[in-house]
Parts: sequence; C-alpha cells; structure tokens
Amino acid sequence: MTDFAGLTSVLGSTLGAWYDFRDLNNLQRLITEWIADWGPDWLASIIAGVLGTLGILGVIGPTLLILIWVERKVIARFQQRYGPNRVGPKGLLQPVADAVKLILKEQLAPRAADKLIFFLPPVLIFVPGVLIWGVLPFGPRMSVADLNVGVLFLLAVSGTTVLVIFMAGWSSNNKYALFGAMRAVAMSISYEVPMVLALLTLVVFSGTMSINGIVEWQQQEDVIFILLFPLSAIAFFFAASAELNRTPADISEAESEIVAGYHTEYSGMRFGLFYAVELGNTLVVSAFIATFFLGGWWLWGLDQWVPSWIILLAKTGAVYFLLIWTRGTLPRLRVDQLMSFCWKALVPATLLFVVVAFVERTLLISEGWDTTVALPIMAVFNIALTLGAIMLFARVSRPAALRRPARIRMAGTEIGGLRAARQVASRTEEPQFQVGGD
Amino acid sequence: MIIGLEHYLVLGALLFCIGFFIALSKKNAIGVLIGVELMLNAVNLTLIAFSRFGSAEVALSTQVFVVFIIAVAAAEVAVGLALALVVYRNRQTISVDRTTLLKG
Amino acid sequence: MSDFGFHLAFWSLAAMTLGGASMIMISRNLIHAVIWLVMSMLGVAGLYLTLSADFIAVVQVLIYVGAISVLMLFAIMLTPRAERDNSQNMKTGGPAALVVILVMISTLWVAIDTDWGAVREAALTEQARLIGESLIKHYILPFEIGAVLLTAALVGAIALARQDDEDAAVHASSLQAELEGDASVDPVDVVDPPIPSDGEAGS
Amino acid sequence: MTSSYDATAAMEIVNASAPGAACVDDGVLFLDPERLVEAVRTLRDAEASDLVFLSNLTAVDHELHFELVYHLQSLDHNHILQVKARVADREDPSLPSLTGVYHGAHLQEREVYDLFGIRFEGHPDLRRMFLWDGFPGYPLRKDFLQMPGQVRAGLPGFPHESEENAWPVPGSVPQRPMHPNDPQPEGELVVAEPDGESEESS
Amino acid sequence: MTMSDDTRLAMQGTIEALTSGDGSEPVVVNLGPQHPSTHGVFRLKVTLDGEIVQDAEMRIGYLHRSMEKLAEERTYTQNIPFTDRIDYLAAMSNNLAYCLAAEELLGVEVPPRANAIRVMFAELQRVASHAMANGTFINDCGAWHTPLFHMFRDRERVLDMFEMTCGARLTTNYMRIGGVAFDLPDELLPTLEQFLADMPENIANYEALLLENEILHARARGIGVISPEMAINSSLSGPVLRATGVPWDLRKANPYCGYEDYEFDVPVGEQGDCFDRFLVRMAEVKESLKILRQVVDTLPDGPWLADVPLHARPDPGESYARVESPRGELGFYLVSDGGPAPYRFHCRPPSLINLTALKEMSIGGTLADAIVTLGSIDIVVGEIDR
Repeated sequence: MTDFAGLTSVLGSTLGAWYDFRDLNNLQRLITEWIADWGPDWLASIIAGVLGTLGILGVIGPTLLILIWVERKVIARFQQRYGPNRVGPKGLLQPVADAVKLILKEQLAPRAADKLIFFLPPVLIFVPGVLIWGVLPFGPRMSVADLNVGVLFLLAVSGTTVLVIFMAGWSSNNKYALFGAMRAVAMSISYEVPMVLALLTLVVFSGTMSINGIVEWQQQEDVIFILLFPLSAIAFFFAASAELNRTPADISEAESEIVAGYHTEYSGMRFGLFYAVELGNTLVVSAFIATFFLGGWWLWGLDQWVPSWIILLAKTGAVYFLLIWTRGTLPRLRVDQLMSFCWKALVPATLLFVVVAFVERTLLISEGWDTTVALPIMAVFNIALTLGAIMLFARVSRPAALRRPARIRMAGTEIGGLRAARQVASRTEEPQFQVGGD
Repeated sequence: MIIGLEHYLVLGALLFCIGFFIALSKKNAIGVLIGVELMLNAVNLTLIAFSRFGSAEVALSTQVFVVFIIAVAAAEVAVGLALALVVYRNRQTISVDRTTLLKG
Repeated sequence: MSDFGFHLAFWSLAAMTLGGASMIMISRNLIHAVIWLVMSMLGVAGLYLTLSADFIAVVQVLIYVGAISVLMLFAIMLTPRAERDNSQNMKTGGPAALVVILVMISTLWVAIDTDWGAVREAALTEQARLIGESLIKHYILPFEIGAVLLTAALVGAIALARQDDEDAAVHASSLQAELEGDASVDPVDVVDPPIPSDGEAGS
Repeated sequence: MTSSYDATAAMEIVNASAPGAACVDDGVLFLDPERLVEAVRTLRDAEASDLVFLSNLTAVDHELHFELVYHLQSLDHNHILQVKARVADREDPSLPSLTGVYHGAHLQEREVYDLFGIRFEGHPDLRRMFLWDGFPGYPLRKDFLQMPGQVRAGLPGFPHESEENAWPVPGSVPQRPMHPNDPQPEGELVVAEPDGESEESS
Repeated sequence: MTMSDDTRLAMQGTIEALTSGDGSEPVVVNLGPQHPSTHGVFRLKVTLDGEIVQDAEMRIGYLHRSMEKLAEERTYTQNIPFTDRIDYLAAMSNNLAYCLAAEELLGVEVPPRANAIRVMFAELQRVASHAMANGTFINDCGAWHTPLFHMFRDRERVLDMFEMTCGARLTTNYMRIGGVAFDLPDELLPTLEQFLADMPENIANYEALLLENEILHARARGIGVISPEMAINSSLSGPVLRATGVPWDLRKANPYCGYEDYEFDVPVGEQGDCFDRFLVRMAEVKESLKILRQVVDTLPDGPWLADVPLHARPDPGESYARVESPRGELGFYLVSDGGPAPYRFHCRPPSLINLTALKEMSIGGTLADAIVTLGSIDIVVGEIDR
C-alpha cells in the first residue's frame, strides 16, 4: 500500500512496480525477467522485442484511427463544416468504416506496371514507419531501443522512405506517379540537409547523439531547445513537413497538378496503407519535434506528477495541431520555390546555427560559464539572431515579381482600351488597394 | 558451430568477387558503378570484422578507416554519376565499351 | 555469441547480402539492379550490427540506402529508357569470369587457411564518440583531406552535370525581363511585341 | 453607351487603302472575302475606326451562301461595327483567316470550321474543336441531316397557326423530323396538348 | 557536298536537337478530362521538359451538346432554359444576355422593376460566381479547400435566394423576354439585407487570410502574365482583361438594364498576372455589393414582366446583345427569318475565348504554373462546349 501511495508522490522516480503506469517499461521488464528465470536468453530478448513492437503498434494503431478523425474534424472546423458525424458517436467510427471500405475495394494494378516493385511499396513503407518509433523515448526509461546514435538512426531510417516512394512511383508506369516520385526524391534529398543540420545543432550543444540524452540535457539545464535554437526548430519543422509531403510542401502528391502523385495507381487498402503510414509519420514527426525542441517527456517537474508519456503525447498533439493548422491555411509552394527555399534559406541558416551552437558550447565547457546565467543570455541572443536571419532572408530572397506591390485601381469614368488604361495607370492618387511588396 | 572471423571473411570475399565480376562485365556505366560499390562494401565488411575480432587499437582504427572509405565512396559515386551523365550527353550512350573518347 | 538468435541473424543477413548482389548480376533492368543493391546494402548494415558496429551500421544505411542509391536512381532517370538496360555484358565477360574465379579462390584460401589469431574482446562502447575523437586527434590530416575531397567531388559533380546554360539562360533572362519590367514605367507602356502580324500568324 | 460605327465611314476607310474591298448594303458593311484581311487590318489600325477588339465571329447558313459575321469593337471610341462577308461555295467554302489580325479569332474560327465546314486559309491550327475528326457533316448547316421529302430541321411554325404545323395528335405519325437513328416510338405517342394562347402578363 | 551528306547532317542535327539539354525526353502529360483541377471535362495536353511547359494544347468538346443547333427548333421562350446550361455557374447572366438579345429583336420595352430585379440577380450571380472562381483558384494554388469552403458559404446564401425566388438554385430559368418570371417573394429582401450586412465582414476575413499570404503571392504573381495589347488582340474579356489594366466593363461601356443609374467602379489590375485576376475578382465582389445595396434601396414598384406574346414571331433581322457576365463579355447573336424559332442562335462564350491566350500564358512556366493560370482564367466547360 505504501507503493500505491508512491504513485502520487511528487518526489521520487518511478517505483519499478508493474502497476506503476508512469513507466510502462516496468511491466515489460517484469515479464522478461520472469521468462529469463526459466527460459533461454534469446527467448527473453525476442519476447522483449515483440512486446516493445506490440506496445508501439498498440499505441500507434488506435491513435492513428483517432487522429484521422481529429484531423478531419479540425480541418472541418477551419472550413466551417461539421466533419464526419454519421458513423458512431460524433463520427468517431468513421476511420474504421473507411478502413473497412478500403479493405473491401478491388485492388487494381496497371497492366504495364512493374509487378514485383509495384506490390512491394505499400508493405515496405511500413518498415521505416514502425522502426522510427523504436528510438522515441516515451519516458526516462521508456524506449524500445535507446541507441547512443539515436539521432543518426532517426535520420537513416527516415531517409529510406524516399526509396520506397520512388519504387511506388516508378513501378506504376504512370506519368503522374513518376512526377510525384521524382519530386518526392528531389525534395527528400534536399530537405534532409537542413534536417541533419538542425539536429546537429542540438547534438553539438548537448554533446550526445542519444535522443533520450537530449531530453535529459534539457531536463538537467531546465530549458527547452526551442528557446535556445528557435531557427533550428523552425527549420526542422518545415523540413519535416516537407519530408512528410504535407501542405505547403505536398508537391509530390499535389492533387491539383499530379492527381495523387506517387500513389495514383494504388487502390483499395494499398492506398490505405500509404495513407496510414503518412499519418503515422506525421504523428512520429510531431513526437520527435516535441522531443527535440519541446523537452519531450519532461515538463519542468510536471513529469513527476503526470506519467511522462502523457506529457509527450500532449506535446505531440500540440505540434500535430500546428501541422494541421498549416495544412488547413496555406497554399502549396512550387517545386523550384521549395528547392530554392531549402538550399538558399534553410541550409545557410541552420549551418549558421551549427556554428553558433559550437561557439556557445565551447564557452560553456571550455570557458566554464555558469549555465544558469549563460543559457538565458544565449537564448536571448539566439532568438534575436533568428529574427534577424528571418528578416534578412525575407528582404534578400524575395523574387523580383514580389518586390512591387500588387495594385488594384478604380477606373472611375475612364472606360475604354489602351488609352484609358494608360490614363488609369498614370493616376497618382492612392490605388484602391495595394498588397504585398517590400 | 561458432560464427567467427572466418565466416565474415568468406562472406566479404564472396561479395567482393560478385562486385568485381559485375564491375568487369557490365556494359552500362551505372552498372559498373554498382559493382564498384559492392566491392567497397565487401572491403568495409572485412574491416569491421577485423575490428570486432581484433585488439582494441585495431578496433578503433579500422572503424575510422571504414568511415573514410564510405566518405570516399560517396564522393566517387557523385563524380561517377556526373561523368556518366556528361558522357551520355555527349555520346548519347553510357555503355562503357562504346565510350572511346580517347580514341577519338 | 553462439546462441540461436545470432545464427539466425547472421545466416539470413548473409543470404540477403549475397542474394541481393547476385540478383544485380542477372537483373535485366537497371532500376531493379539498384533496388537489389539496396537490399544487399541493408544486409551489410545488418552484418555490421552483428559485429557490434552500430555507428557504422547507421552510417551505412544513411549514406548507401538514403543517398547513394537515390543518386543512382536519379542518374538513371536522367538517361533515356534505352539506357536502363542492364542485361548487356561486355564481350570480355569470359576472361573476366576467369579472373574473378582466380581472385575468389585465392581470397577464400587466404581467409580460411590463415590463422588470424582472432581475439574476442568486449565490443567498443560509445563508438561514435571514440571515432569522432580519434578523427580529430589522430587522423586530423586524413580527415581534412577527406573534407577537401568531398568538397572537390561536390564542386566537380555540379560542374560536370550542369547543362549548357545557353538556352536556359536565354529563357531565364526573357522571363526575368517579362517579370521585372521596370518599376518606373507603367506596365501598359511596356509594349510587348506579340501582336501577331500576317506573316507569323498566331503561334 | 456603345454606339454603332457608321458603316459608310468604315467603307470609306477601307476603300481608301483597298479600293473596292468594301461596300455597304442596307446599312451593313460587306467586305470582299478576297481582301478581307487587308480590309480588317485597315479598320483595326485606322485612328478613326480603331476597331481593335474582335468581339464576336460567327457564321450564318443562308442556304445559298454562308454569311460570316464579325463584330468589331473599338474600346477607346466605344463603338461597334458589324462586318459581313459572304461565301457562296457550299462544297468547299473557304475564306482568309483573321488570326493574323486578331489573335482572338483563333478559337472562334476553329469553331466555325467545326460546325459549318468553312475553311479559313492561313489559320495555323485549323482542326475540328468540339466534334471528333471524321465526324460526318457540319451540324450547323441547314442541310445537316436533311430528311427525305424536304422536311428540314427547324421549327416551321406554331401549332395553332396552320394545320400542318399542328402538334401531332395521339396515334398519328409525328411530323416533326426525327433523327434516323432514333428508335421509332412504339404504341401510342402521348403528347401533351399545347397551352394555347394563354399569356403571362403583369 | 552530296545530297546524301546533306540529309545525313540534317538528321544528325535533328537528333542532336531532340537529345540536347540534360538528355531528358519531353513528356506529354494529359491534364484531364478527368483530373482534380480542370474544372470540368476539360483536357489540357501539356508537353513538359522536366517541369517546364514547352507546349500546351487544349482538347475540348467533351460536353458539347450542340445547343446552337437545338435552339433552332425551339421558340424564343423555350430557348431560355438552354442558356442556364451554357454557363451553369452564372445562369442568371446567361438568361439575361439571351433575353436582351431577344428583346432587341422583338422590340420589347422592359418595365423598370424588372430591370432592377435583373440587375439584382445578375450581381448576386456575380458574387456567387466569383466566390467559386476565387475559391477554386486558391485550391489550384494548393490550399487545402479552406478558402473554398468559406467562399462557398457565401455562394450557398446566394443560391438560397435564387431558390426562394424561382425554385431553382443552379439552372434558374428566371429571366423572361420582357422581364422576369416571378416577382420577388416577400422573404427575399430581408434575406438580402442580412446578406449585405454580413458580407463586408466575410470579405474582410478573406482579405486577412489571403491578400498578404506570401505563399499565394509567390505562386500567383508574375505567373500567366499577358500584356494589355495581347489581351485585347486575343479578345480576352472580363476580369482577365481588366487584370491587365484595361478598364473595359460592359456595364459601364454599354449600360443595359439601367446600370447607368447605379454608382459603382471598375477595378483594374496592373500586371496582368494570376494574382491580379484574383484581386480584380475580389474587388468586383465589393462593387457588386455596392450595386446590390443601391438596387435594394431604389427598387421600383410596378409590373415585372412586359406584355410579350409567348408565341412571338419577330420580324426578320438580327440582334447582338452583350452583358458583362462574371467571366467576361457574354454575347448572344440572334438571326430571325420571321419564324417562331431563331434562324441562327449564337453565343459568344467568354470562357472559350479567354482560353485563346492560355498557351501563350503557360509556355515557359512550370506545370504548377499552368494549373494556376488555368484556374485564374476561370472557365466553365458548359460554356466552352455549349
């Protein structure tokens, strides 16, 4: 019973008892230890792996179903609609109904498709989608694999998705799909660079490549990284949403241009798998943004009161909402614009912050500055630098066509052709309205 | 049977030979590049095996060596593919046997 | 080391690696060949993991699967369809096979026959940190040379692959001129010539 | 208010540069098809007429000849001029294309070609637009799908006006021409009685 | 040099020309007739080099119903429903243009109340049509339906008003030769008042969301540019023409239905690009609301339909009447031979003629630009094909 009282304790770490739901790892450890008592080692490790995977799938699966509903509801609110409200209470069962419908649909394959490569991608795309969850720390000791090269693992695994997308697009033998695939590949290669650089900032500053180490660093120094390196956070957010093919960077499945991009030819549940993985990736990227830049499972001591994984889920939800928000309000950028934004804006800016992080790290470690004083100063400096960099970029990189404001004039009594047009254009008074421009 | 160093060495040797054969026999320039990549991977595999089954200082230096090899391989692929593109643009083919630039 | 799981991992990864490599030899389509190459690379990455070299394994996935294979696919897509044929072999395939078999026999003989005196110490921990430290302490000169090489490769690849800019530049400048105009001149005054005359009717 | 440009003034402008290319008949300017392009370009470029905007281009089948109708508009002077040209050849009617003068004639001439079969010499891309290549006939010609017995497409008169215009009574053979591919009605043809003279008024 | 050498060199030159550049082959991509953003069954055959449009060719006719032929077999009154289906997003404007042409032929005087009602519904139709045009335009720029749905809300309210007036929402068949079919229902004016009261805030919302949106600027500005000279020469009309800076609006230039009595202004753009077209439409909605306010305030009493016989036989002659439809200059050219049905019935379709310059606008841009350009022209396939 004292153990039970400990559940609500504000002091201690987790108890290690199986019913302590603040750290679900306890339960797994209990089971594996029990197996290790009577069985061989390999059985225990396999069972541990299976349990971890099942745990992840058990979290992702239902969350995905709910998130589809959430996304549709939220987008519907943005668009002054009701959203799904027919199947189940408040339409909650709509994703299930959709899934059932997709499973029952006929699965077509184009005759000219490259059969083997066409069938593989919907399955293969699941592999990185699930693997990537393995290194996400849900709590101090709650990750399936706390690799000491976790950040690299994350980048490596997420980089393989593009290959699957290419396979899907190329094997469909469809021009839209091929366009989508090529766009996705080009985008993915480009945006991996700012993503790596943004994470390199954190790695350099915190001195660890373990993801849990980064969270613990934030906990130890009582600061979240978005305050220290806001530009890296912004760059990571944008690069991640580009890798996820979400608006404003959803060019690889831009419906108004190339129908559905690389999965144009996939029907039925094959499309459903792409869709599910895309949503799952969105969720995992939200979780990683929350982990890297918002402190992950830690929240200024609240993690002693509330199970850490609930804190992480709450932060993930906040980032996810931000992703839905951008999706609901922004138009899409063009391919060349996205590329030039990546190479001309994000890469230099994140590179700058890698250098900044290196200098500040040196100041903290070699010069031995007091972190309680130095960190706030650095945060203020970095935020100012970020604002400066954004403003500089906005001034310098604006295309010529956007420099001049777009003006609407009123013709008044001048009605006619070119002569009247010249007279209207030569008027000096303020135009009716004028938007944009420097 | 205990899986030891020899297993990895044999595996590396086989992989190297497959890569070698591909590099020698394929007409397509990109195919040749693939073969070269396989050979480099075989070498890396051997090195890492030595790193695992060697003494401590060997362990570290082989891994560093592998890092260098991977970096050089990346550079090689980039330049090689660019070359293949240029060759294609000038000669309308990337078959290595028909690319006889020096013969004129 | 000797347990069942390890055996399973080694043999399946070895099969994956060699199988993928062999499929490259026989696949007729270059894109298939690249996909088999990826499979082979993933197998090698898995083998690195069985050798407790997790840093190298992750780097392998990151660079080979994430970058090099995609680069190859890009290069293949930039060449026309006819050049995606991987089935043609050199006429010198026979002698090549002979050489390869000789190399294989000798390497296998060396690999099996030599007493390597393998020691099995505990695997390195914190490899990333160790490698990093040794890179910038002991191997600083090679490291810098490698950096220069990569930069040179980057610049060289761009210089090689850049297309002749003539028509692109003409297009860009005309587009630019069209877009920019001159802020001081009224847009209506910027007389475009495209009113068709009889000779070049329409377009 | 858009005024009508005086056809006589337009004729003078045209005839000044191309004598005899234009004539006025009943207040309508007719142009010589041979010199159409020249005449229209003169009308477009002359300061007084300034007919820079091709508002409308269409054709009318007058059985004996095709009449091409052009509505030319001056935006600055705000006047409109209706110009006509006649083509008599029914087998292979052709006319110079105005695409060299007005780019806007491009699609309208294609439409006329598609539906009337009038060829426009010098049109850069004269293909059928709405109907597929090889469609039999030109639908807007009055003799398209002409029935045996001189029954023509079109509404000859109101039912109440004469016996032969009357709506078919149930059981009788419908007199209105039908497409030969239409299925013949089986059994009794039920046709609603017309409303008669009832008029809506305020 | 022998002839065969010449030929060989020419062939070599052709091969080099075909394979120059980065060695990629031009790809022909069909946008439509079944495609998410072609606004109906419209097919654009685009030849692409990479992402750059080298050639754009439109294929139309998928919705061709030969209305001009059908109309020759129907009386003048029976033809009004056809005009609904020509431009099904602006049925009122099409009704109006046709009725004006028929009235000119028949010499009918329209009562003042009918004119005011016609103006009211033509302007309501413009609000609805521009809402649709701008919404789908933003969608073509890649927004995820949000502006579209907001603008659809306004359109719904307009369609509700159509429904309460004439029972139909889309194909209204409301105008008659000599006036309108029914008088306004009692509940219309309060609804319209409420609509006019709510719209300024809605428009302010759209402007806040869209006008300073940098991505929208980047996507739409400097894209699909056309010069005023070229626009006039290509017979473009409506917002596409006005966006180039040419202040040509038939409501001002050739006022019909008493437009000269209402105060409103003609917004014109400057650059002639897609964004200017969008802005002109946004501004035109405001002007339409201004007109609507005045119509409501000065709505005269009296008859709403002149005394025109249903079985009218106009004298032989011809008429050409034009209105400023939401898409541009919509004209009807009628020829009468004295019979009960028009001898020739021709519609000048602004959607079709505005497409004349589509090729010139999209060549040299990217595929995405071509889609945005097409969206900014605001076509209705029913009107293109008729």
